Order: sequence, then structure tokens, then C-alpha cells
Amino acid sequence: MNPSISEKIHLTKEHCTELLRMMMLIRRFEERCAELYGEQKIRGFLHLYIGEEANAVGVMQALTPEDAVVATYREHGHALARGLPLPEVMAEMYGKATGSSRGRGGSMHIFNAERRFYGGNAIVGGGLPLAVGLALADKMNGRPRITCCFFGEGAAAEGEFHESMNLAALWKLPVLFVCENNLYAMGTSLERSESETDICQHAKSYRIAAGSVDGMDVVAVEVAARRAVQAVRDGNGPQFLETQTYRFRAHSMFDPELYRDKAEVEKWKERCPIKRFREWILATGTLHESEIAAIEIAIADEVENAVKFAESSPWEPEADLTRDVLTPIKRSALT
Amino acid sequence: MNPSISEKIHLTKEHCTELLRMMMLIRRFEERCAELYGEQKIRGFLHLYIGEEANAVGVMQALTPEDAVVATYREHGHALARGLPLPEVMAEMYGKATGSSRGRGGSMHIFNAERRFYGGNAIVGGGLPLAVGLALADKMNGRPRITCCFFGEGAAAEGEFHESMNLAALWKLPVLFVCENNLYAMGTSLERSESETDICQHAKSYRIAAGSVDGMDVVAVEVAARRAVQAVRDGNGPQFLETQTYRFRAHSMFDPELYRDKAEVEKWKERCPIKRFREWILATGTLHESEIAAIEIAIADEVENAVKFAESSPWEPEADLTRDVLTPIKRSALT
Amino acid sequence: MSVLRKVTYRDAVREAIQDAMHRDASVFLMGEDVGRYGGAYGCSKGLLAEFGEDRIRDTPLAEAGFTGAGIGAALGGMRPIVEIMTVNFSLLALDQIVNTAAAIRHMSGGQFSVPLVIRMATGAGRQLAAQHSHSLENWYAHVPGIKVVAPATLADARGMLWTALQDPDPVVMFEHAMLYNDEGEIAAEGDLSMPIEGAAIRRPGTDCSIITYGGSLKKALAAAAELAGENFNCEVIDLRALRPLDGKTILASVEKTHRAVIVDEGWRTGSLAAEISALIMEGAFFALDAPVARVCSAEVPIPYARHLEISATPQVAGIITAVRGVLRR
Amino acid sequence: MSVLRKVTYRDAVREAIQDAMHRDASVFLMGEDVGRYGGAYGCSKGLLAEFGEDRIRDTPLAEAGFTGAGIGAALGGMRPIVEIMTVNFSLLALDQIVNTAAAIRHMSGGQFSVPLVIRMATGAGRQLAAQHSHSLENWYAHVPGIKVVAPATLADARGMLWTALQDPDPVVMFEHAMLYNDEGEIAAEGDLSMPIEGAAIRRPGTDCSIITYGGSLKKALAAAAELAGENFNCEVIDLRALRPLDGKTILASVEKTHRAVIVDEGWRTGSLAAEISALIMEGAFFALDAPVARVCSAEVPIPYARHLEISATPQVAGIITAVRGVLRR
Ligand SMILES: Cc1ncc(C[n+]2csc(CCOP(=O)(O)OP(=O)(O)O)c2C)c(N)n1
Ligand SMILES: Cc1ncc(C[n+]2csc(CCOP(=O)(O)OP(=O)(O)O)c2C)c(N)n1
Ligand SMILES: [Mg+2]
Ligand SMILES: [Mg+2]
Repeated sequence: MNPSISEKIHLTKEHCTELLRMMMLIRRFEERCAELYGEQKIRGFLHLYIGEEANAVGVMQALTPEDAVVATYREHGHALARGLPLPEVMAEMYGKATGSSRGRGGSMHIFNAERRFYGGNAIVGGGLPLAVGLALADKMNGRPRITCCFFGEGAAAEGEFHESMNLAALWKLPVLFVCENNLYAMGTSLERSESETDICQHAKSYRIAAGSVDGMDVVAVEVAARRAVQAVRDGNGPQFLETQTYRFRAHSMFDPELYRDKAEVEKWKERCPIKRFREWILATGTLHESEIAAIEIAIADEVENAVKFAESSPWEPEADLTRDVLTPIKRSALT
Repeated sequence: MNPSISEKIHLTKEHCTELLRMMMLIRRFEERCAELYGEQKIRGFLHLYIGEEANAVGVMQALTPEDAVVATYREHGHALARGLPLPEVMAEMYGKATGSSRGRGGSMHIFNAERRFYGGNAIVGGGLPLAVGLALADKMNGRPRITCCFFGEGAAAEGEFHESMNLAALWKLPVLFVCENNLYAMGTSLERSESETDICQHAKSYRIAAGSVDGMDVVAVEVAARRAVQAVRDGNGPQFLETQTYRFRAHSMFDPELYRDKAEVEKWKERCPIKRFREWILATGTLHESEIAAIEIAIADEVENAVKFAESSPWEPEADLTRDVLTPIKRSALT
Repeated sequence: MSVLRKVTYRDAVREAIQDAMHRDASVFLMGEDVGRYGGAYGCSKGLLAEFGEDRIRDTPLAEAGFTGAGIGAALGGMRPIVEIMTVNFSLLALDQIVNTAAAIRHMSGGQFSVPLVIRMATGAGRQLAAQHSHSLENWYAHVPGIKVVAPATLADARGMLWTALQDPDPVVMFEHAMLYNDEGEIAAEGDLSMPIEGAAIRRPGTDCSIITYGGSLKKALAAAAELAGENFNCEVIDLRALRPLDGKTILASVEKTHRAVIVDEGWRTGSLAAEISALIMEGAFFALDAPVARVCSAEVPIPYARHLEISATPQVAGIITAVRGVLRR
Repeated sequence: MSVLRKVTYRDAVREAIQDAMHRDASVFLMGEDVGRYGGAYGCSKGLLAEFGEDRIRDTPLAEAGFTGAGIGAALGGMRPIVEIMTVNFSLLALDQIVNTAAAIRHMSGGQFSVPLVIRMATGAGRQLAAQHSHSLENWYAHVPGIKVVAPATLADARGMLWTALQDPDPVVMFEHAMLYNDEGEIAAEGDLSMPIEGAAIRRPGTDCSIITYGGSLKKALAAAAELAGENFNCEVIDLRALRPLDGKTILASVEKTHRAVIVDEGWRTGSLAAEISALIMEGAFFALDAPVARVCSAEVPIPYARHLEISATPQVAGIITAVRGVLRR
């Protein structure tokens, strides 16, 4: 933990507790999801965020409820850190009618209008133009809110990335682009996907201010995010933040992980964001072991309750299959 | 004319004559096309290259017949500078069966397999991936030839540009990208289409060596192109050349040109590449007025002969409408 | 409604945009060259001066980017009109349209609607060759989660946009490039809005239903007029909405005429005409006196040469031949 | 041909690639994660070790870029196999496929052919939800200038690729994601190649033609087997090639059975099934004893929940009901 960074935010006991709790909650939630996947309660693609929790948790600290968030198919962490109700998210994993997307979306398509959480996009790079548009709407309306868009480093090779960067910069839109660089896009490592592996260079080539941060350090991420968000709010146009991180698990549950060494994974696991922050918290005396243990127990309860909620929730009736394809029209709206 | 540059190529009388002749031929050809468009002999879209002749003519000097050329819908200059037979090109403008594309393509789709001229692409940015692939084939086969890809600065905003740059750089492919920056994409000026108006910065962000050259100076273009082509041939991977140029005419024959000042156009016309080179040639005594006049007459003849050829050429029979949709299969090829 | 005014289809489109921008501050137009250039087809000429560059927004060449930005802006409470210059370039934006605009409402369990209108020119006829002459209306009509319209008349060009902008879901609007110069009269005042669902019978008849849309309507009407001279009384149906299709009107017509010819500028295989034929098969089979016929484009990338382009695409003579064929069986 | 060998569909695809790479040095495989990862569906596992990274070429996430590069490489004399991970992402490459690969031969007056094979997984069934469950075979089947195939059997998965690679024009190959784990026997030796044109009668019958392709073939056969218990003798046709369509086989079957049901996982409106229905309308109308029926996907972005996904897509029960309905008329 870099003290010069940690000083810049108010590391109260409360705040530290919340950072740790949220990371632990995400971890626990996903570990449980992996089990449930084994039991075939959860199906489809399941992309775990395990190891990357500090990114979503750190960045979300810098956002207000008015801001918008756009994420990818690896978005459980973002959804939970954004405050989506755990039971609804778990029910969505099950595909239940009580799920955040009524079971239509599953793991890859978690949404929440109230939290301005715009998903949940399973097309790599597909969320970026959306974020540009959300920010454009805000700018055109003079609203002081911003849009935060998460994506992986693999997305940087897509044409939609390029077009979005240019539009956002050209129109000086209030977007924070967060590139979660976990070094792999499925089995393709960064140096095999980008001729310029310093992702920030790309952002800079659109005249977007860009910086990198240790994505395994939740406080560092929060600090960097706050700084970048402030720059966006100050009307400096889009900002770009690369978080350097790593996924501890396979890309999805189908991935045999032939493309990377166990040793590499183990080395990164030593930098586990939860472990590191926990150690720091204990070392500084911010929390005691017993307090953390209590948090752990509360989280376990919370997750089990979410599982129970999901288990006991009803399925959407088959008769409702085609609901929500189009929006029911209030005829009076037509003039 | 910068003498330090002009010294680097062998400005023999012969060579100067050819540079001038080709630029004048393209100019004359297109002026005639504009007339023929008025007479409705030529239809569809007609994008004139008038003012930009130095770009194609300069760059082509650096290529060998083995190299490949990919161009856009504004490709008359490239086709002629690449040595496509004038009568065939004119017949294509008419849509005649003797046209270089049997009348299927028209102004925007001129091709020639023998000259390795791959068109003629009317999708902005669409030719770039093609060029990458042509170069990939060469690299995989260890062939010493290169691919030269022309496109406008407007194309740089397209996702296909981004993807192509990255692939070419990542795989160190033998491509020369030539961005003809004429400051406008239809009616959209560069500063309204790119957050970074220095196009070379984009290329550099993929680790592609990039440089700019005065696209109104044919010798400067040739020098820059030779240098870049040599770098490609030397195995340094793709190179990027921005030629700074201007189109004197409207975008197409439908364009009312509401988006730029007449004064701006007039100012650029003073830098007409033909005028400038002609003046230099006369000033240096490389050619005499009378020699240039003779060239002019020969060109006028050539163009009129091409018109006659086109006029007297037959139409493709309607019965052949669907020929060349698929390739006739020699059954013996199937094993 | 009695006062009429002479306009072109282009004028009608422009006035519809202008009107919508006046009526609703959240409406804006975005696309390549909609501003300074005035629109590739001149549909927004003068609007930049009137509304400013914020609301008449020139974009870079980035079809996926600005279409996606339109979707995002719609989610953010705006009512964007995205102009994709032509359907040919819309291939670059299909991911955003199909995977996001059409899907996000359903994927989110009904939480998000995308009140977006995407306009694009379509069709052949100007000798623009293979990359500039597509008619891919059927591709769009295939996709649940969007609506698709094709105004073929001045009144529809003037009236469907506002209705589309009132719609909570994405509406894709096809303007056939050969219609822009068409001239005629529309109502000068009153409520000019037109529904974005439902087909229209443009010429009532009893002997054969000619079903068409967009740029082919004129040709169908011309064929019907000529056939009237042979004492064949054709009913001409303008689909207007390509998704959802108005099966009711189609089937009622065929129940009456017992014969149908579908005219569609798309390539024959997998055309929208195939869908109409299948609908008639399923809904009016026993009413048919002859198999339904299709007049479509030939299976060829549209060639440049005029005579080849003409022979590749539906023409009046071909429609007449097809109707005669159906009537003779 | 008498020696048989047990393989999965995935094995068959992999062996086809491997075989082609051995037979022709100009063949190479390119796509996202085809190398180190072994292919999203495991179809190229082990090939990187065998052929090296030049010929088993991992690409960045850039569908338009690498598909276009495949087109260029084909023009440059190679025989690329481009793997687009799934049809869903192919929307990003459609410009290159439609505007270049399919058009360049015609646009150039026959000067350039593009001997390229594009493989992609397609279809629903694994609860991957709206953005990962498209069946857009019909879109591709609409485009002149390309060929489209959908191997539904192990033998076709093993045998069509080589033929496709011999073809001078672009061939798009759809592999239904639910087929990869299918197991069965194929010939262990001899010429395994299969034509890329022509439908196959997978089960001869006399009472009703069930026409289908790809992932739905199994379901159609299961329905036919069950209907056989009711003494309904169905003929099951596997289209195999979606462009060009084998109208002859389809029409001959309907002439015999007088009834047809088409099973197609695409959304109903504008489905490939519509085209088949229209073809039958045009070619066998007077032989029909009942209107042709379609069993397609519901008009909904495919939902995640298992029961909803199942009810959105064609299933055996639905096919049986449709056949019974047609037989009863
Ligand atoms: C356009 C597109 N192409 C391919 C895929 C398949 N795919 C899903 S995730 C993924 C890797 C993305 O890597 P990255 O952007 O780095 O995100 P990460 O998974 O590492 O978080 C790929 C190739 C897809 N979903 N969308
Ligand atoms: C993908 C695509 N979008 C839009 C168009 C319409 N269009 C044709 S040329 C052009 C401008 C291109 O400008 P630039 O790349 O600078 O080339 P220039 O015409 O200046 O030579 C546009 C917008 C197109 N052909 N393709
Ligand atoms: Mg990654
Ligand atoms: Mg330009």
C-alpha cells in the first residue's frame, strides 16, 4: 500500500470496512456461483471476476447514484459494487422471474434501471458506443453526471473501441473509460493482440488523458478513479484509466486454460486484492480479526439468503415468453 | 521544390517527363469524364481526383509490377498511374463490355488483375483489411513484394482502419498505408471528424512508423514513398505515409460544396501539382514549352481515342447479367 | 385537410425532421454529413442553420460508433434520429442494431427501452453498382425488438417520422433513393402524422393482389394501370410497415382476389417477398387460384451499366408479365 | 469404406481442418483463439502444436479486420479458413463479407475470385441468451456471390470443408453449437469429401416432407421416428447447402408427399423457412394437399432461462404437432 496514495482519500474505518466487505462479498458470491454452476443451477456462460474485485469496487467509490455504468459479460462485481440487490442478481443467475432481468439475461446480462446500471453486454467492445451515447445525452442536457464504461484489454482491438474513443474525445463527452487489463482475452495474451501493449498509448492517440493503476490495490484504484472522475466532471472530456489486473480463474467455465502457466497464476494470486487489503487493514489496526470474521459471517449469510431467494423464486411463465420484446404503447402518447 | 529531396531521386529528363505526363493524363482524363458526365455518358457516382494527382503518381514510382495496389472509389488516378490501359478504363466509365470490369463496376470499381490493381472499393475503409490480407499472403509465402493501400483521411475514423493498422503492425506485414489527407470527407472537415488531427499520431499508436509529405509536390511524394517502400521491403513491417493534399472539385457530381469557402479552394489551386511541377521543369530547363505542348497534344489524342473506343464498344448482353457472380468450376479440380 | 401543397419526397423528409425538432427538444439528428453538407441526399439542407450543430450533429465516418451512440443517447432520454447514409453502410452498424438496440429491452427484463429512429436510404436505380445498391429491408424485418417502416408516399414520408419518434422502441426507416425527387401534393396543415403499422391499399382491385413497398410501389401502380387496359383489375398493397407485417390486410386482399404477385427489390432468395408468400401459404392457401409469384432482383451484385442494372431489378414490364402469368393459371 | 471409426462432430471438424492443412500448404486457419486456446469450441485443439503459429493464427478481437484479411489473403493466393467464433460476432464482419467477398468477383468483371472458407458456430441451446444465440443462416443465404453450407452430420462435418476449400468462391460454413458433442461413426479411410451442393434425404417417406438443416436435423428425425409410431411416414430432408438451395430435391419430395413442414431455428418472419415455403408455392403448388407449415423460433431475442429458451426454439414436440396439423388438413 502506497501511503502517499492512501492519504489522498479518507480511509476511515467505515470506508475501509465497506471496501473490504464489498470485495469479499463479490468473491463469496462468485465462489458460490461456481459451485452452483457445478450443480447446474446456473447455466450458460459464467465469467468469474475473482481476482479483479478491486477494480469495480475501487472505481465505484468515485461515482454517484446519478452516474451511469456500462459493463461487460464479466459484470457480477460491477453489479454488486454498484449496489444491485444481491438476491435479484442471484435469481438472475438462476434465470428466475425475480432476477434483475426477469431471467431473460442470466450471468452476462445484469441490468438495473434504478441504479443506472446498463449491463451486461456480451459483445466485446459493444458497450463502448452505448457509453458514448449516454454521455452525449447528459452533455446535451447540461446534466452534471458522467458515464463509466468498463471493458477488457481485448476490446481495445475492436473497431468499436476506436470509433467510441474518437467520438468521446471529439465531442468532449463526460465518460470515464476503464480498461481492465487482465492480460488475456480468453486465451490470447495482450502481446499477441496489440501491436502497442501500452493501452494508454491508444487513448492518448485520441487526445484522451490516460493513466494506469495497480488493479490489485483497491485504494490505489479508488484514488485514480476519483482523480479521473473529477477531471471528467470538471469538463475536461473523457478520461481513460487502465487497471492492471489478472483473473485467477478460467475465462469461463468451459476454458481448459491451456494458454498460461500455473506458475503465472500463482504469482498473481499472491497479489490478491482482498488478501492485500485485509493485511493492510489488520496491520494498521483499522479492523481487528474478529471484526473481519464477523463481516465474513454476515456475507456468508447474505449469499445463502440470496441462494434461498433464488431457489424459492418462481420461473417466468412460458406464456410470457415474448413479453418485453417491444414496449407496450400507451396509446395516449401518440398524437 | 526542395532540392535536398529532389536530389535523392534521379530526376532525369525521361523521369520528369513521365511524372508530368501521367499527372496531365489523369487531369485530362478526368476533365473529359466530367464533361461526359454532363452528357450522361457516364453515370452513377463520379469522384474526381483533380488536384491530387501528385499522390498516386508519386507513390506509384516506388512500386514494382509485382506489388499490389488497393484504392478507393476515387481511384482513376491510381488506376492510370498504375498503368491500366486508358481505353479500358474509359470504357468502364461508360459501362461497356470492354471496360476493365466489363461494365459491372463503373467509376468506383476499376480493377486489373494483371497490374495487381485490387480496386476500386466504395466502402470507406473497406480496402484496408484487404490490403492486410494481401500482405499476409506475401509474408506467409516469403515473397518479396508489398501491398500499397490508399485511403482518405475520413477513413481513419472507421473501425476497419483501426483493426487493420493493428493487424498489420502486430504481424509486421509488408504494407504501405497511404493516407491521402485532402482535409475533407465529403463535407466533413478533418477537425470535425478526428479528435487528433495529426493522422500520423494514429499510425504511431500502433507502433507504425509514419511521416507526412506535401501531396502537391510529386517529387516529394515519390521520395517519401520510395523511402517508406524501402522500409517495408527491408522487413520493418508496415509504414504509414500521410500525403497532405486537396481536392479542387466537389466530392462527387452531386455535391453542392456548401461546406468550404471558394477562397480556400482557390488558395489550394495555386499549389496545383501539375502547375508547380511544370514550372519547375521549365525553370530548370528539363523540358521546353514545345515539348510539353507536344505531350499535351499526345494526351488529348490518347483520351479522345479512349472516348472513341468506349463509344464504339458493345454493351454486355443482358443475357449475361449473372455471369461472374460465381466462378465457373472446373470439375477436375474437385478431388 | 383541404389545402394542399406541392413538395418533393426529400422536402417531406426534411419537414418531418424539422417539425419533430420543433415539437420535441429531445429530438436531434446525427449522422455523416447531415450538417454542413446538408445530407448526402439533401434531406437536412438548412437544418444546421436553424438548429445548430448540437442538434444537427455531423459525425465522423464511424457507423457502429454513432449508431451505438444513438442507442445510448436514447437510453439517456434523448430521441435521436440517426441517419445512416445508406443501407449499404449499415452493415457496419448491424452489431449495435441487432445485438444492442433490438435486444436490450428483452435482455434487461423490460427495464430499458430504446426510443431511437434510424433512417437510411436504400435501393438501386442510380447506377451506383454493387456496394451502393443493396435492398436489405428483409434482413431488418427479420429481427424481433425493432420496427421497420418504408414510406413510399409523400404523406408517409412526411407523417411516419413523428409517429416513429413517439414509439418507445427502435424504428428503422428505409427511404428508397429513387423516391427523393418525386413530387406531389400533401396536406398543408393539420395533423400530418401517419401510423407506423399497417399496410395501405393504394389501388383497390379484384383480380390480383400486387403486394409491394418502398421504391417499387410506383412500378406496381404503373403495372396495374397498364393491366387495367387489358381489363385486369389489380389491387395494389403498399406494406408501409415491414415489421410487424400487416398479415390481415394481405390475407383479406388475397381472399378477395385469389391471386397475388409480390414485388420486392431485394434479391429473390430469402427476400421479404418470400415471407409474404409463406404468409399467404399459411393464411390463404385454400383461397388461392394460382401460386403466388414473386418479382425480385436477380441474384447478382447490382451491376453499374444501366441496362444491366435495369434488368437486375424489378421493372414494370416484369411485374406485368408476372401478373399475367398468375392470372392465366 | 467399410471400416468405421467413432468420432464427435468436433473431432470431425478438427480432422477436416488438419487434413486440409496437410493436403494443401496454402491452407491456414485464422481466428480468435484458434491457437493457444484450441478454439472456443475446441475444434482446433492440438493444431497449433502440429502446424505452428503461422498457419494456426490467433487473431486479436477484430472480426472485420481478420475476415477482411482472410479475403485479401485469398486474393493473394492462400486458401484461408477464417473462424468467426460465432454467428453473433459475424455481424461485425458483414461489411467485408457482403460488400467485398461476395461482390468483388462481379464488380471486377470476373477478374478476382475469393477462395475463402468462413466457419462459424451458430444457434441456441446452451442458455447463452440474446447476444449469443442467433441463427442468421438466412441472412447469408440471401447474398449472391457466396455459397452457404450447414453440415448437420458427422460425415458432412468431416467432408464438406475440403470441398469448400477447393471452391473458387467464398463459402460460409455454419456449425450448430449443439452438434459439437454429437458422437457417431464415419468412414475411417478413403475419400471422405462431400459435395457442398445438394440436399440429402436423411429418411425417406411418403406422407409428409420435413425439410430442415443444421442443428434441427436431429429434432426432425426424432419427430419422424415418433410419428412413425402413429403410422405417419415422414421424409426428412437435410438441406446441407443453404445457398444455392436444392429446389429439385425439395420439389420432388413434395410432389411425392403432397405435404411439407419446414423446421428452421431462425426467427419465423423472414426465415429461410419462408424461402422454402415460397419455393414450394412456386414449384409444387398444384401437388400440395395442405398448406406448407413452418416450425421456427419465436419472435423474441433468445432468453437465458432454460424453459424459455426451449419454448422459444423449435423442439420435437412442436414439429410433431405441426406435421400432425398438416396431415389432418
Ligand atoms: C465481438 C466479440 N467477439 C468475440 C467474443 C467472444 N469472447 C467473449 S469474451 C472474449 C475475450 C475478451 O477479453 P477482454 O476484452 O480482455 O475481457 P476479459 O474477458 O479478459 O475480461 C472473447 C473473445 C465476443 N463475446 N464478442
Ligand atoms: C462506410 C461508408 N460510409 C459512408 C460512405 C459515403 N462516403 C463516400 S466517400 C465519403 C467521404 C470519405 O472521405 P475520405 O476518406 O477523406 O476520402 P476522400 O473522398 O476525401 O478522398 C463518404 C462519407 C461510404 N462510401 N462508406
Ligand atoms: Mg482481458
Ligand atoms: Mg478526404
